[in-house]
Amino acid sequence: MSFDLANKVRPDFPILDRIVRGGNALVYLDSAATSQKPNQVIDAEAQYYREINATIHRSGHELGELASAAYEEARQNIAGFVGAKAQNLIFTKNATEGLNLVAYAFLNATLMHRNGQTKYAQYALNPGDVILLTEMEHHANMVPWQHIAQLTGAAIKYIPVSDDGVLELSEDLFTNNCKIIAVTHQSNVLGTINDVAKIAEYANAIGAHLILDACQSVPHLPTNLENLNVAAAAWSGHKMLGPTGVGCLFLSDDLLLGLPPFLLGGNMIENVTFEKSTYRSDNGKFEAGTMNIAQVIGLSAAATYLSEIGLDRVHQHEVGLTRKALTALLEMPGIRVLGPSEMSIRGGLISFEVNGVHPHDVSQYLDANGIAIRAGHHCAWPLHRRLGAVASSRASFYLYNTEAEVEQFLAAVSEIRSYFKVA
Amino acid sequence: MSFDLANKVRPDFPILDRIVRGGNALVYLDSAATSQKPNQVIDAEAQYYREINATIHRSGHELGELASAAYEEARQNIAGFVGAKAQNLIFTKNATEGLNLVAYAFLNATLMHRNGQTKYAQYALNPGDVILLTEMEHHANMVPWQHIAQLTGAAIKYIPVSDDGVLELSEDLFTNNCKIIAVTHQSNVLGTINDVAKIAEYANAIGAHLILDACQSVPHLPTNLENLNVAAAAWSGHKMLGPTGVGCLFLSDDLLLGLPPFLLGGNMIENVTFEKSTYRSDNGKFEAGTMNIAQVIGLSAAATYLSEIGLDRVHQHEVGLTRKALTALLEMPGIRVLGPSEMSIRGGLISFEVNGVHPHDVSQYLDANGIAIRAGHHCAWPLHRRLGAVASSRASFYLYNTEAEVEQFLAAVSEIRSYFKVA
Amino acid sequence: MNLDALYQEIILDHYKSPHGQGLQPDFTGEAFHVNTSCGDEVTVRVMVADGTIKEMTHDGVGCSISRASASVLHDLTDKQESNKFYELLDEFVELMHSQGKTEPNEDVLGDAAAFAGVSKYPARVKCALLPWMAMKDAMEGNTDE
Amino acid sequence: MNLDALYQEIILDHYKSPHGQGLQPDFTGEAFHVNTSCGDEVTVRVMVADGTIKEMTHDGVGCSISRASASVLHDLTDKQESNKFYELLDEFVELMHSQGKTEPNEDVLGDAAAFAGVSKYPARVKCALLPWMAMKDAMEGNTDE
Ligand SMILES: Cc1ncc(COP(=O)(O)O)c(C=O)c1O
Ligand SMILES: Cc1ncc(COP(=O)(O)O)c(C=O)c1O
Repeated sequence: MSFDLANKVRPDFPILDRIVRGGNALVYLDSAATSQKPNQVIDAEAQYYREINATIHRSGHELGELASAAYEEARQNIAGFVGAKAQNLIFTKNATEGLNLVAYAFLNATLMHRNGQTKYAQYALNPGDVILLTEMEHHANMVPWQHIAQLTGAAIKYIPVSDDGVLELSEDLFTNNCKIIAVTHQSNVLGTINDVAKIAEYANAIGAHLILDACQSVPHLPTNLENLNVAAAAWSGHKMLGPTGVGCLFLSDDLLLGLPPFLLGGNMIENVTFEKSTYRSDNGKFEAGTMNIAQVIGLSAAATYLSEIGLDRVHQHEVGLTRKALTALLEMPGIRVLGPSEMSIRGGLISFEVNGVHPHDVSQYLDANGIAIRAGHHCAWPLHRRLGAVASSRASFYLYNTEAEVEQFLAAVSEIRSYFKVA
Repeated sequence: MSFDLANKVRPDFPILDRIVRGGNALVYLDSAATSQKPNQVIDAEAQYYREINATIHRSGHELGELASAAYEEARQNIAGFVGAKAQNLIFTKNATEGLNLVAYAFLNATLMHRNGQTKYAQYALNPGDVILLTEMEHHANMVPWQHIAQLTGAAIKYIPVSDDGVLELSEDLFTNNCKIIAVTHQSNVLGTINDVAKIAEYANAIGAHLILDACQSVPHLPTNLENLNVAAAAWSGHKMLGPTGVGCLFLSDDLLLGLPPFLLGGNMIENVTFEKSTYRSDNGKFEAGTMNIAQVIGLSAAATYLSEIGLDRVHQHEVGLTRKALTALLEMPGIRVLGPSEMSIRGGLISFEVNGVHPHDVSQYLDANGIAIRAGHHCAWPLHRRLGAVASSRASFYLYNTEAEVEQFLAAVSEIRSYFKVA
Repeated sequence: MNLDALYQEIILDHYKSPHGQGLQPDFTGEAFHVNTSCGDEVTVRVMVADGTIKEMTHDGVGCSISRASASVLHDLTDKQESNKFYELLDEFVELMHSQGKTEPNEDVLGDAAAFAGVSKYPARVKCALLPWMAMKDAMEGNTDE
Repeated sequence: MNLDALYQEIILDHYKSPHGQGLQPDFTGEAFHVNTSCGDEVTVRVMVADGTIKEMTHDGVGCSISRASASVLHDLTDKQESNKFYELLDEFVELMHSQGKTEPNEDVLGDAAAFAGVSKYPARVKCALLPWMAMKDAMEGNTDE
């Protein structure tokens, strides 16, 4: 196993040279929360502001034309990155907005249908309908559905998670009254990569809309959304080397054309009178107001950066690091690893408990050694309860992490219990 | 009248040195659409990515602490800039999201109230209730209200605009069934600065929630939101020298504490179980998911930049330029200026029609001279119909514009009718 | 001025004195199109019979490019075979997407060749195409073929 | 290691063997607090009579800082006058917001002085304050004064 990739890319990431607490060199193992940014991305944004900044789609001057073209080229590029058509890609501020957009568009469809707009019948939710989630969802893919279930009278059901962190899929769960199925591609706590192809098969058999939370997959795994056969997929730019403040939402033609809009205002309209408004029918329907233009352009630079390396190589690199860490943690006394012990169904992150030491104390101890991990419930509180964990500590890896960093991490973890006098 | 300010600040704005179409130096007169960015703002964002990028509020490592502190300091700073408390300030992606947030929170309150949650009674909209807008609203402050009116059964009414572009305010319009009043502080088409103090007085007398669209005021006029006595105010960062992808929403304590949330997901929750979730009660209730951290920090740099100059000086500078342009346009044959001819109730923008020449042709002609203005209905289509204008051309000014630029603009406008052979 | 490549004399002449403007009451197909990014509007009516466009008329509001385009389109298609419209449409759409890199085929396009300069201005391409797209829909709405 | 300033022996000892843990059934005031950013939870019960805290007990889950803080708080307030709690609270809150710049007053704060190092870690200040804020609410919920 060779870990050349990290050494090759590290010079592009200025923050990785930083000295942090206690004079230690930064070991950044929190990329599942947010990734660091290469110069290529930082510079793309700055260059946009220095050279072509203007509003898009509506200005009749040269800067406006350049900015519009750059924005739409970014859309093309990012769509290509995930195997989708540009016309099916919508920009949001983060994955959370994308998932809310879908949920609220279904709520709007329901309310407009109840108001007599029969064209939305297909998307209306009613008592007796089911929204099927999994027990491993992030709050972003759980709370919006709970909200619209409460307001429409639909019920929420869950695909259970086994003790070792795998979905207990069974066709029985996919009953005909399931209207929406919302599932994460890769768990941000367990690392489990779910069998989306299988879920899509079950979903399609009953005509349910499959909504994918792709936050932890698009940045780390080669992803082809058209092949995955999902109705929608949401992810965030900041987890894939891109800027903060930008997310992506893929909508299949069905939802893109069929759902009513969510945010309302400039750009998304077709006609506005004092009495009523009509809306565009293309992806612009879901992009209201002045968009996050610089961030979209920065994200496109991130997609190009990742494409040039190749997502398969990124994934391989992460698998190598994760396998090393996982093997060591599974053997370390007083450590409980959450999620599967099988690397073949896992991505590049590991959540664990240190017996007798609270996760915040774990992360504080590592921080004192310059190692940045995350402690808490990682926005998946119900999953932690399900697994009988108060919270957990999570180390997550990306293309810029080195084998030496994993070793430093493991050495520090092995000291924790004695520092806190529980071993 | 001295125009020193522009010469002093121009070196901070790299794009202003740009050569555009036909080898002309850029004359940027489209700041009402989006402003240009000083190096201070561009660098603040880049520095954030290079030095402290991390997720906020939830990471137990040093970068997370630094990023959280920088984000909350930015909130303090921006709140101070508009005379508000940090706890009343919420970050959004743009003003459009902020206005939608308020509208959807009222919709949620209505639906939750109808579902038996009596604590939302105060915010529920019902048939017979009125949402009062003005005829000069931007689509962003009109279409969301039309939407929730349609779904709740409330009615929309309008404060009329006179032929010379002034609100025809009369206390009769403020009937007791008005629940929400949504008004722009300064029209982005007419330039009219509305008498918000008077409107707030009428609104408070009937206990209606006054929502202010502050997009064209906060960047250009000294603004103290607490003194203005509004229930909410929304504006965008990109129009006040800040990055794209960030907006602000001020919510009074009443709405902040009383309204249910809008976007749902990480950070805004108090507790989540598989069955139901409860929400935070502070401003975090309205900030779901990973925020636009770098953009908030960039916006704070913009607020600092503007504060150091002083908004009164910025406003004076704009008034000087606008008066010069207005005086000349009012005397130019074949030109119709929209909005008041009185500078005392006007901000730094002028929309106009050139007799016989469509606004797109006007802006194209100016663009060929390097002058960037905007043509269209400026997201205020109903207002244009009201004024009998198909669309209009708009020149808008900011602190970096010079008297010489206004002269170039006027010279070019005076040639248009003969170029298109209508004079 | 570089602008003259966009606003050719022919275009400005059509703008000033448009041909075929004013909708005729008899028609076999009609379509209304609007450019949402700027609000330009056009309605096109066609009367088609025996594979021939007996009459093409239009009305609308918009910039010189979109109005002149409708006028030129009238000249090119009024009293012509339906097929000719589709041939011209392909040729014109291609020209509009050429970003100024294609020489227009003046023999086929006639006055429409004057729009070649528009293709360098991405924001204006939609203006030039607006009446063409409306006419395409009007032709398809026609049930008389 | 710099960490020792945060995790003083006293804190780790209280964490390992907390005092006052386990809620007593009789109480005049109770409050449950949770730190939403990390999920730490604490319940504090107080039995107040005649201006005296007859009994203070607590329970919860959380990190060493929040658990030790509850234990220290028990030692400082159990069987003490109610006023003493409020004096200590002011002193402790001030210390926590000092960003490591204030020397703790050991005579007043006792074992709570060991938390001085926490004030340099903004993310942990909330942990240390959690039981104090819960106790404040528990005291106010008390109707027996
Ligand atoms: C008066 C007014 N309101 C609302 C908006 C919408 O702002 P944004 O597009 O940044 O959301 C604008 C600017 O476009 C505006 O000028
Ligand atoms: C699986 C998963 N879903 C959703 C989210 C929410 O993403 P964001 O906070 O960028 O909206 C995250 C990250 O926080 C995640 O890991």
